[in-house]
Order: sequence, then C-alpha cells, then structure tokens
Amino acid sequence: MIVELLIALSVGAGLFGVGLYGALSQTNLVMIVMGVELILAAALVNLVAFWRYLHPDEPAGQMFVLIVMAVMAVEMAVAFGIAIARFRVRGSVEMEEARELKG
Amino acid sequence: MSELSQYAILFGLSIGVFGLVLSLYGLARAIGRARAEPGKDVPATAGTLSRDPVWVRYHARYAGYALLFLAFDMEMAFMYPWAVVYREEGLIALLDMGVFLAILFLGLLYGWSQGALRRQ
Amino acid sequence: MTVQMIFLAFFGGAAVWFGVVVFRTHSMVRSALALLFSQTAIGAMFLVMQAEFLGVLQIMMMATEMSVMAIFMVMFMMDPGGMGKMDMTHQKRLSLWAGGIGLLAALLLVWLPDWSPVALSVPGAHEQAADLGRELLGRSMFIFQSAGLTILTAMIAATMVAIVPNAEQGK
Amino acid sequence: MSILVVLLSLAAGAYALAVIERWAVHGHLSLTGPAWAALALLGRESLLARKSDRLFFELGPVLLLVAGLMAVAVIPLAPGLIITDLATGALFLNAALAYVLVALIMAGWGPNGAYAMIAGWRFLGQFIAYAMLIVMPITAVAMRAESLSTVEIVTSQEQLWNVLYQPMGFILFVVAAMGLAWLPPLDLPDATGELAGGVEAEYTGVRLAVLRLARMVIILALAGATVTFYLGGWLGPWLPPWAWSAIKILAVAAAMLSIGRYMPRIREARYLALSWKLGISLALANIFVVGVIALVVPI
Amino acid sequence: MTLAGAREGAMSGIRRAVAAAMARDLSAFVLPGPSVARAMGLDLAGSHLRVVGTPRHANVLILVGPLPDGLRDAAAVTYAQMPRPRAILTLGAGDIAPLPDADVSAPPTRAGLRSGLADLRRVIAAGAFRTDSGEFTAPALEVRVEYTCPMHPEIIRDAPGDCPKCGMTLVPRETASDGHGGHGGHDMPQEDRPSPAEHAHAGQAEDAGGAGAYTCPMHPEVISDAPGKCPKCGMFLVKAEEGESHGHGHRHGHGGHGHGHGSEAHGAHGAHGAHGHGDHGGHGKQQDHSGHDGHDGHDGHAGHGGHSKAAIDGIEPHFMSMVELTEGQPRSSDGLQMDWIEVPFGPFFPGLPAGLRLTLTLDGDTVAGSEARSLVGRAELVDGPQMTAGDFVGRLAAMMPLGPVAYRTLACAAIEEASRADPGQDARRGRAAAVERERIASHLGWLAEFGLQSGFLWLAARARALQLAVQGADIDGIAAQAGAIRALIRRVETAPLMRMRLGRIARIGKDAPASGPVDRARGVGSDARAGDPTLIALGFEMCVREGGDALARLRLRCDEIAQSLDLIAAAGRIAVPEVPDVETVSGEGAATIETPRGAARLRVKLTDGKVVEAELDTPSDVNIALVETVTAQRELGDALAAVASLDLSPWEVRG
Repeated sequence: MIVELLIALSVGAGLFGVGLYGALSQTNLVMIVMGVELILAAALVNLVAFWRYLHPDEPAGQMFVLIVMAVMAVEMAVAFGIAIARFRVRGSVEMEEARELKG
Repeated sequence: MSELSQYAILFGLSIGVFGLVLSLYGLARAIGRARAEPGKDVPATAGTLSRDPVWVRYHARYAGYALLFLAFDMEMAFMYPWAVVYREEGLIALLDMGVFLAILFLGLLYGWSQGALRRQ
Repeated sequence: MTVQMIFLAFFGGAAVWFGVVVFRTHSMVRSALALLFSQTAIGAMFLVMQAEFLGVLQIMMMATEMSVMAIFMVMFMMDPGGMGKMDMTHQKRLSLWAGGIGLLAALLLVWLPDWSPVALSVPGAHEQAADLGRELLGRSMFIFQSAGLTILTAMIAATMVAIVPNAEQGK
Repeated sequence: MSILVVLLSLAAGAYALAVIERWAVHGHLSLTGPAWAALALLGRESLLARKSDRLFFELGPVLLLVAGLMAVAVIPLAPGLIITDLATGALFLNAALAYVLVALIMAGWGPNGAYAMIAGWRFLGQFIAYAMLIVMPITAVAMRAESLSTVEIVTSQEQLWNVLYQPMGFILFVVAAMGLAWLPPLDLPDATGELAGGVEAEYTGVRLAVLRLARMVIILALAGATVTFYLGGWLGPWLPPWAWSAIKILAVAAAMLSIGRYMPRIREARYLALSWKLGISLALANIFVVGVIALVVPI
Repeated sequence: MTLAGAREGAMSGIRRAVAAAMARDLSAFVLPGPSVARAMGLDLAGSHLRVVGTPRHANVLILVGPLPDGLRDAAAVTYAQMPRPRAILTLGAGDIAPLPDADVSAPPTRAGLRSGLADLRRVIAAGAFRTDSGEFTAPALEVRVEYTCPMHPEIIRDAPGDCPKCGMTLVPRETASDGHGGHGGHDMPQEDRPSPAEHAHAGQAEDAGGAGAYTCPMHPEVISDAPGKCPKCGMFLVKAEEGESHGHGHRHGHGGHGHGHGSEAHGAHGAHGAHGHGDHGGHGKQQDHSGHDGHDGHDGHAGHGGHSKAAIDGIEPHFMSMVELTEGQPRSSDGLQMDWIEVPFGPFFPGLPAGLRLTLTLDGDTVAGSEARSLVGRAELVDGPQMTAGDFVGRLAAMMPLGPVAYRTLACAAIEEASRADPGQDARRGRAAAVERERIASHLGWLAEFGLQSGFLWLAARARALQLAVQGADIDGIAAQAGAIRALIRRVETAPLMRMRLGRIARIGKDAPASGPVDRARGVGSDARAGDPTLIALGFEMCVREGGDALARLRLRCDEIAQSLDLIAAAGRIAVPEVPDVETVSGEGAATIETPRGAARLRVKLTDGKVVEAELDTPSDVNIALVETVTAQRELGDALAAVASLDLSPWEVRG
C-alpha cells in the first residue's frame, strides 16, 4: 500500500512542478490560471492520497478536498472576472501589458 | 462485486467503445478511401467556398452566466452528500442547507440585479 | 494490489502528461481540454484510491468547469487556434528552474519521510458519501457555511468586476 | 452476463429509437430504414476538413459514444440487470453526461468551419443553461432515496413514483435532459435552419454514423435516467420488470423526440434567462418542498 | 449506368450491399432550393427521400428548373463538397456546366420526379462504385499557391525562392485562383497593392493587379480594364469598387506576414497568424489591422500586429502586443473586442431564400454587419427588339419562379393598359382569384420555410402539403382545403414558444421603406389591392397588424391567407390570364399588382405590338435593403429568422 501512496504523492509533486512552471512562464492571465489549477490539482491528489492511506476513517479529509475544489472554482470565477474587466479596459489580458496594475 | 472491479468494468467498456469505433472505421476503410479533390476539404458553407480559417477569439455573449456558473456549480459538491443523509439528520439538515442555499441564492440575485443574467 | 498500483501509475502518468500538454500545445482549446483530461485522470486516480464520491465528483466538476474555461481561453488568447504557432511564454529559464526545483522539493518531501503504517481498507462508497454528509452537518458545519460565503464572495466579486450594470439591454 | 444483456438491449433500443426518430422527424415509418441508412453511411466517404484539428475531429464522436455508454452503465433495467451498480450512480450519470459537452466542443472546434464552431460554443451556452437543472432535481430524488445508487432510487419509489412525489423536479429534469440531448426545441447546436447541421455539419460517412449512434445512446440514457429517477424504473404490475423498463424508456424517448415537432426552437438568450431566473428558483423550491415532505411523510 | 461521382473501386461484395443501401436511403440537397421546387409543384420531401441542409449529408444533388448563371459556381462548390458517391438528378434543367452531366434527367413534373427517382435508385445501386471515376474540378474550385515573404508581404511570386529585399525564403500560401482575370503586376509598390490577405478571398474578383477595374455585377469573374458589356450576360460592367459588393476589403490578416523588428533570422513562420476581423465594407468601420505574425522562435522577436508599428513603451520588444491587435476595433455592446469572421449564409442555406447570398460578419454569434446580395437577380426585361407580348409575358413569368402567376397577371394587365384593352369584369375576378391563390400558396410556402428554419417541423410538413395542394387547384380544390388551411393558421397562432421565438425581433420602424406584408405588419402600410375596384367588390379589406416585428409579419400572413380564402370563394372562379392580343398597337401603360411579397409595378411601352421598353419595380427590391437593419447586432438565430421573415425573392431583385 505504501507504494501506492508514494505513486500518488509523486504524481502530486509532478503536477505541482508542471503547474509552477506554467504559472510562472505564461504571459497570459488565463494561462496562468491554468497553472494555478494544476497546482491546486496537485493538492487534491495529495489530500485524497493522505485520506486514503493515512486517515480513511476521517471524513474531514474528504471535506478538505471539497474545500479545495471550491477554491479552484472560486479562483477561476474571480480570475475570469478580472480577465473580462481587464480586457474591456485595455483590450488585452497579457500580464506584460498589465504592469501598471502593480503600480 | 467489489467497487474496484466495477470501475474496471467501466474502464473496459470505454476501451471497448474505442475498439468498436476503430473496427467500424476499418470496415469503412475497406470499402474505400476518401478521394482528395479540389474544394472538397473546405468546410461546407452553403455553396460559398470560404477558405478563411474561423478559429478566432470568439465572443461568448453568455460570459456573465458562465462566471456565475463557475461559482454556483460548486454547490452540488456539497449537496449530494447532504442529500444522502438528509432524512437521517432531519430538521437540522434542512436548516443548514437552507442557509447555505440562501447564501448562494443571494449571490445569484446580486448577479441578476447587476445584469450578469443577460446576453452581454 | 499490483493492479491498483498499475492503474494508479497509469492515470497519474496521464494526469502529469496532460498537464505538460497544457503548456506545450499552441491551440488554446487543446490546452483547455488537456487540462480537463488531466483533471479527469486525477478523478480516475481517486476512483483507484477508492474515494468514489470524490472521484466521480472530480470527473464531473472538472469537465464542466474546464469546458467553461475553454471559452474564456478562446476569448482572451491571441490566435486560439494555434495556427500561428506563436510563443506565449516569458522568463522561460526562470520558470523551468522554479518548476524543476519545486518538483524536486516536493519529491523529496514525498520520498524522505516514513509514511507507514498505511491503512489497508476504506469505508464503502455509500458510507463515504453518508459520512461526508454527516461531517458537513456536524463538526464541519461552519467550514461548509464558510465555503458558501466564499462562493458568495466570488460571485459578487466576479460580477462586480466583469459586468457593466445597466448596459444597453442586449436581448 | 448481465453486462452483455444490457449492451444488447442498448443496441436494440438504439435501433428502435432510430426508427422512431425517422418517424418523428421525417414522417415515414420504416423498420428497415435505419439499417439501410447506417449501411449507406458506411459506404460514403468520410471527409476530413483541411487545416482542422484532426484529433478533436476524430475524438468528438467517440467521446460522445463513451459518455452515452457510461451513462447507460448505471441505469438499472431490472433487479440485477445493470452494468455497474455504483453507490454514487446518480452522480456518475451526471459526470458521464458532462462529457457530452466536451465531445461537442471538440466536434465543433475540430473541423475549423464556421457553422460547426458556432454550434460548439452555442452548446456550451446551452450547457450553462441546463446543467444546474439536471443536477438539482437529482438531489431532490436522492434526498428521498437516501442514496445516490440508481437501484436504491428505484426501490425508494415502490409506494409512490417520484413523478407524483416531486412533479416539479420531473418537469425540470425532462426539459433539461432534452437540452442535454440537444433535442428540439432545444436543438441549438445542430439547428438545421440556423447552422445547417451545426456540430454535425462536417461529419460524413462512418464518422457521422458513429455520431448519430452516440446521439441515440445519449437519448436512451436520458430516457433511462428519467424513468429511473421519476417513473419508478422497472416497477409496475403484471409485466416482468425488464418489460416495464423497456416500455417506459422507449415511451419517454419517443416523447422527447417528437415533442419538438410542435413548437419552434427557443432562442439561446431566452433559454439561458429562463433557466437561470425561473428554472433555478423552481429547482430550489422543489428541493425545499421535497425536504419538508420527506420530514413529514415517511414514504 | 454508372455515376459521374462514383467512388473508386470495383463493384463487388460489401460494396454491392452498400450501393443498394444508398439507393434506398437518398439524401438530397436541392438546388436552387426546396422552395423553388415546391413553387413548381414538386413534393420532394414527400417522395421518400430526405431533404438535407448541407451538401455534406447529401448523396444526391437535385437541380430543379434551369440553373441560373449566377448560381453555377455555387453549384460546383456544393457538388464538390458532397462526399462520394454522389449523383445528380436534374428536373427540367438544361445545361448545368460546370457540373458534370446529370446522372438522371427528368421533366419537372410530379410524374417526372417519380420516374427520375426510380431511375436514380437504379443508377446508384448499379454504379455507386467504379474503377474509372474521374476527378471533378471547376474554375471556382481552383487554388493557386503563391509564395510570399514573411517580412515583405508585397512580394508575391509564383515559384518558391528568396525574397529580393531581404533574402528570406518565401513561404507558400493558398489563394483562390482568379482564373479569368489574370494576375498582373506582382511586384507593385506596396502602396498600390492591396494587402495579400485581400487576395486570399476565394472566387472573388478583387483582382490585385490594378488591371480589371470594371467587372460584371452578375459575373464577378469577368474583369476588364475598360468599360463595356459582359460577354456572358451583356450587362454593363461596373467599376470594381462599386460592383464588387461582396468582397470589399476582407482584411483578414491571416497571411503569416506580420512585420518583425530587426532582421535576425526568424523561426519558421506558420502559414497563418492570428486572423483578424472582416472589415466590413459599407459600414465605415475601419479596422485595418493585419495579422500578427506566426512566430515560432523564442530568441528572436516576433513581429507584431499592425504594419511596422513601434513597440509600445515599457513592453519588452519580443512581446507581441495584444493591445495593438484589439485597439481601434469597433466596440461590441459589452465592450469586449473579439475577432470577427465573415460567414456566408447562402446562396443555398436551409430556411433562407435560395439564391440570396447573405454574408454575415459575426462577432461571436452576434451579427456585426451583413450584406445581402441576390445571385439570381433579374436581367433586362426586354432582350430584343422583336419581343411580342406573348414572349414578354412568358419571360417575365419565367423570371420569377416564386410568383409566376402574379407576374403573368401583372404583365398582362400592363400590356392591356398600354393597348387600352379591357378584359372584362369576369376575367378580372378570375385573375384576382388566381393571384389570391398564389398568395395563399406563397404564404404557406413561407410558413414551410419558416417551420424548417425554426425547427417547427410539424408546421413545415403541414404547410408544405397544403401549399402543394393549393397550387394550381381549381375553385373546388381550394374550397376543399380551406378548412385544413384555417386549422393550420389557428394552430400557428396558438403554438407554444412562438411569441418567444419571434416577438420583438426584426422590428422595422414606420418610416423605413418597405413593401407588402412587411409594410402592413407595422400598423401602417399600403396594399395595391385597396385601390382595385374588383377586389373591393369582392369584400377586400386591408389586413394590418401592429408591432412591426417578425411575429406581426407571421400573423399578418396568416390573416392574409384567411382573407384570400374568402376572396377566392367570393370570386367564384379562378382564371390565369391569357396573353392579350395586341397585334400592332402602340402605347404605354402601367399596372400595379399586389404580389404575395408586396406591390409590383410594371410599365411597358408597346410599339407596333412589340414590347420595346419595360420597367419593373418589385417588392424585394425594396425589402432587401432592410436586411441590414433587421440583422444588425442581433443574435445569429434571430438574424436569420429576421431575414426569413422578410420573405425575399432574390429573383425579384434587380441584378
């Protein structure tokens, strides 16, 4: 069983790496969101793996997963909301062109 | 039947569909191949040969709904487990979910009042 | 048990591979759907890990959310068809390093500790859903309501920034 | 064994449905018609558009078929006659049918044709309209059955079918299901008079045959879901359970296929607005009403 | 007995079975359109074949009546896009070049249709596969590959090579072969050349070269650098900018020819960069953005949108600016600027009038611009000095396949007016009834098309059946159908979702010029019948509906059907007019008839019994101008329903 746990956690690590690369390298807000989604997905995998192999009798572990899923959805909604607003004002959601956001 | 074997059946069925479709394609291929001719591979647009690519930044007019949907959709994740134990828990479940849904419905009402629920 | 391992590795590999495809393809729709299939593979992993409710939920939620994401991708990315094969990245070297280091660190964290003992059995699928329901209405009720508030906030925030109120009624 | 039986009855059902569809849409009843049509499609060229996304184009119909089949897998035809009795069957049905959307987006985007692309994105809009109305009525059904298993849901209706217990949910679910299967009057993504075939516009030959088969399977799955959730599944007097399932499923499918003949197609903006303003409110009310009844009356 | 469009392969085994299946399962695409077939009394959909909306799903191309010149290219495209095996059935069509010879020909009658289909089934079953099938090609389908420099779009060569300016390798690009016009002056200075993207438009004659400033409005492929007459139809050539209404400046910059900064070696350029926005001519929307380039390199820097614009300050130079791509575009109602595409809906689009090329510029699924153009517009009415009255009447009626009786009546009335002849009261009544009968048939035909378009299949089937029953029926036949027609109308009025579908779309203000039912459905309006004593004596009262939207039009047409039934019953006889005997009369006369689509006015001049001059105003001439109004900023489905609600006849439009 421990091998499965390690496989699952390694997948989580892989997704985290890919997501981190994506979030940093992409120039477009929407693509950055995809990177973040992958990072959150890595968290999901880890949470489920921990629940399954460490605390299967603890439903709170599953509760965590639900919360992370909710965070994914919420993050997307807000990010796309910002993207629309940004695009309306500036005609672009490229982060390089969004520099003045940082002030 | 254990749960894992059920998933295995579902997985096998999915693979089976691919097999079925591939064999159908093979049969069709046995009948003949498509012949390349001028104009044939251009997407059909009502008798006009329109060679322009159409993959463009598409203006989805339902973006407002889509935004609300992204968030509102999450509600189901909580509702299903709740529904399963609803009769067991009784009134508390009704009240609890009532509050939760009321909160979400507030968000919907806000979006509605601001004009998210219309064609943009 | 080995069958479970193989499937876990298979779906895990698929998830990571699709995750890589997200940033490797030029077509935005492909990119969004690659993310979708990555999430679906993760859902399948959940099923292999016998978290049936979560797995099915993941498979469903991500299909819908990522499809909606696809339309936003198409709206806001230049050349969504990827016909120009343009490069949309910056600080590539930095990102590669960061991603690589992140991966290594995470792997170290995974492989170094001793995780044993691990549980061998899990509650049945129906029990899981029911337990989760009881958890929602019991100890985690406040967490659950906070999630509701978070979603409400997100809805309001998204509406506030994105929607121009009283715009010309575009019926 | 039961898997084979279900698959064979699925094939028979799909064929019967194709006969019904030709009758409903083209007005002539022919028992051999669909067979000839399928064979003819097999013999036609299956074209590929150039500059297209071939992967999506090829995968669209297949994914559609997979989604339909997965949905069918959790529909019980009789006690024990089900492919997989998942504990989360009702949710799984939803999950499988969510991929209809993915498949249509692929099929729409794939060929790089204007009609198909618009149709694909249109279906996404339609999805946003019907999605909540599939999910929320099912919640109310699960509340009564205290389970997500489709078999449990059927047995929970032994005393009273859900169509009488929660008629509002039934109506919402059927309308949403018709949207999911893009049946008229909700056939926005393949509207003949608006998009000349829409998502199907670029499919020819054997690929079109697979697409149409998948569509039939999806309609059957939705009819099966309606029967399971609201019309008591295999329950019924006199006849054996499988016969009841078959009769009910085909009747519901036929009704869903033919109802669109008698009204014009609804506009997308209207459908979205109706679903979100009226539909979701009604669905919430339905949940509330079912909740109160379930606490008061012990059936 | 083999098909011209057969598939490759020997007829054996499974192929025989497949061919037999295809013979049973006919899917037909009808040219010019099912509405024309119905107007000729042919019931295609009731003949055990499926009428489909796209050539992709068809295996039979049915040509009804003679193929108009303006539709030949479109017919070739349609045929080319049908998957093999494909067959052609002609019903009363003569020369159908550039299509291959018809596999089966039959006269355009019900019996002919029946026997033609039977023959067709035999031919398909026997000859769906053959080993020597030829390739189909037509001038409209030809593609020319040209080579262009990614840096210098003005360099266009017919052969691969290097750019004379910068030495880069030229990249290939597909463009429509313009066949007739020649392609002079490939190396003109940039200012004089339209951007190459403009070139890339298929089959259209905006020839780049500077030569060919004059073109035929009917035959865009005809290009001349001097004014004159079209060799195909004899019409006067017009200046290309004016006449070429369907091609102005599509500046889809999808040529992969953006400009980079600096001259380091670029990576491979994709064939297509992002593509921009149809610059829809005639709207004054200026958005001359060109494609940004398709750049693959990561160390060089990509070009950016807009020709040789400097990088925006503060943005890294390698970065391709989306701001630049989107700036200057007209804003959508929600302020988001997306790409626009030009999508043709027609000439063969289900639910729209056949022969009407409707090109919509789509911003998502919203119509940002539209252009309606008839490909089958009428030519000169008088085509020679020796045109007898009979010839003239016949020609006019044949020109209008969607309303032959009304135009026949109109021609007869105008000639009688010119010759001061009086047909007598009985004849007038008979004629009025004949026109009313055609009105019923035409409105029912419109209902059938509308039913098809809006997915109201019951209506489509029922209206189609009734239209065919009414067409050519005598007074008793009409009386026999009256009950069914009235029932249909009631059903339409009370159909669920109808108001939701049509209400408030395609609204036309009271001051816009409009004719016929479109006019009368907005509370005001005129009707040529209101001044006709014959009709007033029969009890005519003008139908008017308030609203001015598509729903009002639908209801008004229903009202008119009901009234026409009454008028026919009151008239007591139906008589299509005979050609008046004018012998050697000279004179001028005019007549106005309320055709099903609105008032048509004809002025003729007779000299020695010959028609020497004729001038016709038709309702579609007026109504086609409304297309832009009713589609602007509408959702696609609404826009198409709006165009359909105008009930245009492209044949009536001046060519």
